Amino acid sequence: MFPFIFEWAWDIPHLVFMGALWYALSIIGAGLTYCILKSLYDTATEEGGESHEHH
Amino acid sequence: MTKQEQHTRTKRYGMVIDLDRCTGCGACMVACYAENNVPFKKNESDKMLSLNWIRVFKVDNGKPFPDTEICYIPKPCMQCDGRHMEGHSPCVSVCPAVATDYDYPTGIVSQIYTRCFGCRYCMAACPYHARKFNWWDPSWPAEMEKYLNPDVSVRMRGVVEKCSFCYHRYQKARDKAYLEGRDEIYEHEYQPACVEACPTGAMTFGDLLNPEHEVYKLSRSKKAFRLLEKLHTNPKVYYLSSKSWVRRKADNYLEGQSPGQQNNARKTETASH
Amino acid sequence: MKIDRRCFLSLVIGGAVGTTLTPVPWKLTDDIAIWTQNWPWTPEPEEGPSVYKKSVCTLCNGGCGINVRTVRGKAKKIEGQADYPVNRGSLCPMGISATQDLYGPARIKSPMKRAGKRGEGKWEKISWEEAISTVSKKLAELRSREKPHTVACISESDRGTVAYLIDRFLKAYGSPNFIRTPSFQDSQELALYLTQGQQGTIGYDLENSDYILSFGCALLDGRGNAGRMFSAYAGFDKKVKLVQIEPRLSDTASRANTWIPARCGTEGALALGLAHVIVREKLYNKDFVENFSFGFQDWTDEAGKLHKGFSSLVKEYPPEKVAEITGIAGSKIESLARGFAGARRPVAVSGGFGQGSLDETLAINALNALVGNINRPGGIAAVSEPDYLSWSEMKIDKTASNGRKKPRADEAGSSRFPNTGHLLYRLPEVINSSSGDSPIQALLVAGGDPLYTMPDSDAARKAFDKIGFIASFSTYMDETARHADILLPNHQFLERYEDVPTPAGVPKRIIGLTRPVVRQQYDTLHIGDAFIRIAHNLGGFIENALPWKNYEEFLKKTLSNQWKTLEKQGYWVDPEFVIPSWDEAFHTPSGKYEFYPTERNNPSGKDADALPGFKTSGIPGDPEQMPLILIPYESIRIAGGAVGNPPFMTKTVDANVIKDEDVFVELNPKTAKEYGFSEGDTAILKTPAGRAKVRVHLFEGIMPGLAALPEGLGRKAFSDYIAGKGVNINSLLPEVAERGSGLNRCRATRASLTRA
Amino acid sequence: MTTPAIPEGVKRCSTGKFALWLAVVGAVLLWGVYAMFLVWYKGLNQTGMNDAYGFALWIWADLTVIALGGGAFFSGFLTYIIGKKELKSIINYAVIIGFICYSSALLILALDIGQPLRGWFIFWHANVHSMLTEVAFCLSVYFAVLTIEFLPIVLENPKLDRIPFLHHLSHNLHEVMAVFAATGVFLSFFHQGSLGGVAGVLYGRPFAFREGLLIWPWTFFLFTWSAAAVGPCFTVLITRITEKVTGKKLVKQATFRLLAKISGWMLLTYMIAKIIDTWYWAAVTAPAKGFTLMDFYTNNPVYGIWILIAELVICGLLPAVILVTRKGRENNLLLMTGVILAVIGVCINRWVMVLQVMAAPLLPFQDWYMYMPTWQEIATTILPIAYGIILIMLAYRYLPVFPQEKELNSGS
Amino acid sequence: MSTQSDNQTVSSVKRSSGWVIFVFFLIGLIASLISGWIAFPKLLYSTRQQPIDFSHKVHMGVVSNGCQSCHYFRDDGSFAGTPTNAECESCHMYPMTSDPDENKLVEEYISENKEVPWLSYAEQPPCVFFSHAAHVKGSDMECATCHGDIGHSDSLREYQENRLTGYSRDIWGYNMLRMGEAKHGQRHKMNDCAACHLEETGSKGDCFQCHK
Repeated sequence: MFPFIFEWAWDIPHLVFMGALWYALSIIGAGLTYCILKSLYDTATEEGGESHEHH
Repeated sequence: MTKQEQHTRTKRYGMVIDLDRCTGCGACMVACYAENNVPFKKNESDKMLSLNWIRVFKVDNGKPFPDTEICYIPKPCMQCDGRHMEGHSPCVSVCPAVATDYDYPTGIVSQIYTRCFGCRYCMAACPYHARKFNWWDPSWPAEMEKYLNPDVSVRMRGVVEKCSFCYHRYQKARDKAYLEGRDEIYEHEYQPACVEACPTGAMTFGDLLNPEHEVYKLSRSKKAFRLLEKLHTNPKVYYLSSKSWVRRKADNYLEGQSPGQQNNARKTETASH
Repeated sequence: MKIDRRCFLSLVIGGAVGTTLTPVPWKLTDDIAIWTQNWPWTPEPEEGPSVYKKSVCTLCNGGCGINVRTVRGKAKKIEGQADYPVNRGSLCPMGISATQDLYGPARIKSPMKRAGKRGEGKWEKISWEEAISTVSKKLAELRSREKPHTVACISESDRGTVAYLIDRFLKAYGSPNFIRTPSFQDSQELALYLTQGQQGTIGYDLENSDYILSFGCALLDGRGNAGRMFSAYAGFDKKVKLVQIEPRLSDTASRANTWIPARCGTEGALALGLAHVIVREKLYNKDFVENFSFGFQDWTDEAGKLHKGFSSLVKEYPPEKVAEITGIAGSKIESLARGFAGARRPVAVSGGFGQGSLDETLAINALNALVGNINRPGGIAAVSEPDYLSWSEMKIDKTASNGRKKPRADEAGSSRFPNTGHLLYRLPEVINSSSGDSPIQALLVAGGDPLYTMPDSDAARKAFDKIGFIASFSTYMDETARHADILLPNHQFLERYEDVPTPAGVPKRIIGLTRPVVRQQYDTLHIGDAFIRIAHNLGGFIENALPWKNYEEFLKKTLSNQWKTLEKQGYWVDPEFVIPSWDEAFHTPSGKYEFYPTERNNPSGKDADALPGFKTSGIPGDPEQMPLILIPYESIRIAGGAVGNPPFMTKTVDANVIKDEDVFVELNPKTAKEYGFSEGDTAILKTPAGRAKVRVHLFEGIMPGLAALPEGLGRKAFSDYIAGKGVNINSLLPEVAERGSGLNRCRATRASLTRA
Repeated sequence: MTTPAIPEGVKRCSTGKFALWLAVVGAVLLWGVYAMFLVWYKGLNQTGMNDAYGFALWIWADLTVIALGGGAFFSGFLTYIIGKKELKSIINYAVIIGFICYSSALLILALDIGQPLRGWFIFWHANVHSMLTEVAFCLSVYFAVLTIEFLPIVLENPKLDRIPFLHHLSHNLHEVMAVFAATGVFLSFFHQGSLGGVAGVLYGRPFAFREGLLIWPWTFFLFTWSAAAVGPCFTVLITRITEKVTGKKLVKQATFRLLAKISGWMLLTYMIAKIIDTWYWAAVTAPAKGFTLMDFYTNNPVYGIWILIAELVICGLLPAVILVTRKGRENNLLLMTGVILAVIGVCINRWVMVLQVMAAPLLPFQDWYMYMPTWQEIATTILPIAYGIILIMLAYRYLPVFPQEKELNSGS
Repeated sequence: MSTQSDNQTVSSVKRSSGWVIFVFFLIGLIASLISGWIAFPKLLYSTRQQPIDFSHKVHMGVVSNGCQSCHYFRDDGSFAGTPTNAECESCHMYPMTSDPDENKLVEEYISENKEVPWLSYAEQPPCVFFSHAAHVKGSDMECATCHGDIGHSDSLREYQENRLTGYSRDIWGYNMLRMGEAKHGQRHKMNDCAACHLEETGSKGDCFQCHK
């Protein structure tokens, strides 16, 4: 799974397979991070303690 | 490091079993149990729940009395070389955690019990049912743990195990060779327990690529065949039989096909490699 | 500052984030996985230097040389000893599994006395002093009542130092009842004595023969000496022909060049049919028959009475008639006879259906005589014991000498069976039919497992129940030990010294040395030491007869000439053993090989009863009620003798032999169809001796009309790994004594199979 | 009083009735959980599996729930990528069903391995050549995606929605949902396929083995195709059952018909491919290994040729024809027949690709291997159903799953 | 069931400020870091002393054949490992000095015929076949390469055992994250073997090379 693990090899199958995996993971990770940070920001910029209204 | 390189000269350890000589006594099985710490249960009659690295099958020619003939077929792990003779055996490529691997220096399919997490995909892949699962915790009654062989690790519940051609004997033989400053081990130094125990000398073991080894000649004999040749698993266990019905029991043939043709086809294929 | 739920939540989140940044989760995940790789309840064998030790296996009478790998004093693996002159490296699965017997649950770990009813399985641990003195007191008491002859001792062998020691003990004590357990040796020894005038065993030189005609002898299925037979088989080249005569396609039959499925119990007739052809076509060895044999032609005795000779006898067995009896075509009989007589070194082997009757053995032996292959390479030879057991005669008291003169309890050597040495078969009947006190008051079981191996085991158990005192010296908790009053466990063979004389069937004179390869595991005592200590307790002449400190001293003194060789290579081959030429070989009244055994016990006085004629098969049971014939079959994967299957062996047994607790009876599909059975059906098998629940297995290789069960199952003792599986075939087989010899005539019985 | 847990404007049954049903289904769940712990504690000897049946009921259940859960990815694909707006009304439920299916699949996988504490080896020591590795990676990552897709629905619960951070999170997740959905579709295509690959690459098992494209056997593509075809059918089926049970209209008929139409065409094209594949396998692949087609369907008590006919014709072509024809879709009974047959069809397909593969003998001297699951296996296979029902009950009660519910049931 | 009352509840309660929350977060973070990095390793490993304090240095001065005088190869090529009484006895049948550890050896072990329960720092798990012959004889490696310079030590260091796995800490290494260069003699996990093999032979090796 990682290059420092015994089974790892710098070959085509590993690059293709793990490449796709890490690509997917990074999209998900980036998406999630964005959402969380954005939500934190949104929460902070709102008036504290005020209840929220529906959009 | 030159020594090291010489040692890794590729071998293809294989076995030749002369079915005309096998009397079905089961000494190979028992020797294997004793050598490889194979556990047992009170009820071993369900052979699909019974750990056996080598199992002797009894087959008959299907003819009525008194024309009946029987033949015993001992079946260890076939140590398949794979479809294109490159180690792509049915089980190795499917293992998700590299717990089983093709050992290039010897051609033996390894099984690492401590790596295996018991998904059993390799068992589904093996057409020979050579792979066995530890459904139970192994246990030895009374003080039988005393006879366990320290050269072979005891398998825990929940992992797959199989015949290793007594690889630990190869490891030990190499140790001796190192000590004596030899690069190669002798043919007699590395023999699996079953081959050694066979009381009628029906089993032979050695390097299939080494013309000085007996298996080299025997595996190329006209009487030689392998189990399920047509699946192109390329086993390293060869059988000898002078009877065509035995050969017919060893593979699947469509209507009108004869075992001989198949054998010849395989010969030319192997030769081209 | 207000602290609320959210602060706590924050603390937890901080802790969680922090924890992921420490080694805790990662290291623990890995360590837990490593823990599964190394579960404390999964044993880890101790490493150490491998030390190989030579010994001899005594699990059966085969006497194979073994090489035991030990690591730090523990026996790990048993392999055949490559240079051992009997088995030459080959070993049967039983021998390989002996480590399981050594450390297994069947071991009796200390002397014990019965705490409940007989056979109940309740025991109380006692000291060796108490065990020895209990036995001594019982024996002393019987002697004081002038009844030493009511003591009997059962042993698996009558040769070697242990048997000699026990026999010597009984002599000094005053009992004539040293009884060897029955085996195929009985009829062979008797036949050897009657035809050649020699005490000893018949050695078959199978290794050098080129035509082996086996009359149902399960050579490759474990009869006699499996290790030796396998090594002989391994040495056969293409020119060697093996012909197997038996109604079921056994492993031996399947490996034979020719399988002759003669009807069960007609092997003797077939032998006579073959002799007929050989005589008719004058294919016999004229030199031997004319110059070194007696009774081939008709002859006149001193009283002038004309007797029929062997050649006249076989005239009555023309191929057509034999074909009718045996079911083998006449032409086949003729070609078989020509093949046998035409071979360079042919040998005919007896031993079918367990013991084989004397008639049958004599008929088969006659074939060897006809082709003159006696005392020739590839033939048969008489093998007597070496004379190392030559301790000086001892003094015995009057009680002892009176006791010795009493007839044996098993009637062996009596006027009814004057030539037979041991007749354990007879013992149950003698005891059960006696009114009043049992003729046996104390029984010492020094080997064998008679309650399991004797035919009609119900009768045997009934007889044993009448015996007041039973002591077992068994290493394992076997059926007889379970029924004993006191247990004096012997060491397992991997823990003890013992000499192993030439195994039956081997045409050499060999002594092998069993020796301790591991130290004694439990509180056991060598059986030889037990007898020496009992003798010392009894005192007087008995003590003097066994003057040794212990068994080891006795053994070393006995084998003083051979000891060095034995210690070094594990065996000793008698260099002086020469197979004598024909003019010196025979010690019969005629000084020749006797086709007409003049010494044979023949109450009727008729020639027909002296000559080995074929008597219609005496298979017990009413054919109307019991249309099938049940035969036992030997399987190399199931030990049928005194020592039960170790777990390893049972593990090798196929699913169509044992399934869960049930044994399968083999039936020909035709027979099964006739009675409406299909594969796996459960059925009740009935014989004149008993009944049992079995399952049906269809096998094309068995003669229609037969049913076959494996030997070695249906044990009630030993370990959970064999006990309770299947049926004891012996309990289904009635005993049928052969007239004149008392031997069991046929190990087969009529049987019926009905739906469960 | 606190914020109501039940979404605004919809009616739900009384708490008592809800609790009663929860208890009933919960009892079944507990039975499954007990069996699960037995299996983990005592090991796989609690199952009916053996050395011939390395894969059995569980793997079938796994493959099946994943195929049925395919509705989530395929609906997501249609909604977010193709842009079928009509499906927005059912996508929430499709995601929940998918979430249930995938979480169940992961649970069953955790049960099915002999050494659960080493389960992570499949990721850590991955063998990239193994189809199972591909399954494990895609399955778990896709499950993460499903969780992310499920999360905003959960956050829309009125109580949770009151918390500002969660409210924003839900909103922001909605904003980027198309990205997640696209990733999910990508992953799902692969792991549905790799599940097919699991059987198809077994070149020692002529019953399962298929030739293919590059490293992927044809079963790889067939599995993806069939999951895409039948997944929406399962979504339709479960939604219709939910409607029956709740006695409410939840989704517009037009949405069902649209899904059915798409499913129908997918199924029809899948069946054509599957029949060609079967024919090629029977005529070329199997004979090369010494087998005739009928070798796989004779001499055993269960697997007759009926199973092939059932899979291909009765539960394959027939529902496909029903669903592609307008009349078939518009007749409620026919529509449901088609949907149910299609679901059964994919169950049969997964069954034969797991169980029959194990059963068929290879060496001429061997017999068919038969297998009977133990109650522990059955209980743990039923467990996900109970768990799914509970999750659906909770979701339906507390989350705004069906955006059209208010509108459709305003009359009552 | 009114949203109104709920609103009141929420707004009427004074909430702790963001800073307070952050402080709690930090407390959690720091506490877990400390316990994870400092307390955890102490808890995970138990520490034991060798039964007898052995001086390799003293013995190296006496023996003729270096390490292999006591840690020798058997004739079959296997490595004898830790010496047993059989080796010690040849000199220490009776005490040669007044050293208390030597006296302990003689009195408690040799005369009692009891093996010394030495704790083996580099003991590999039962699934591992380690060939000393391949390394020492085949590749002429120094003992110190893997075992460190133990041959010149005057005293035996303490032995740490992982409570969960039962292995010596030398297998995993003393650095919890196994970061950086392996210190000779204190890291024996598979990856450490592989790293050296890759460097020396160009291959990490096949599974069966070292597993049994």
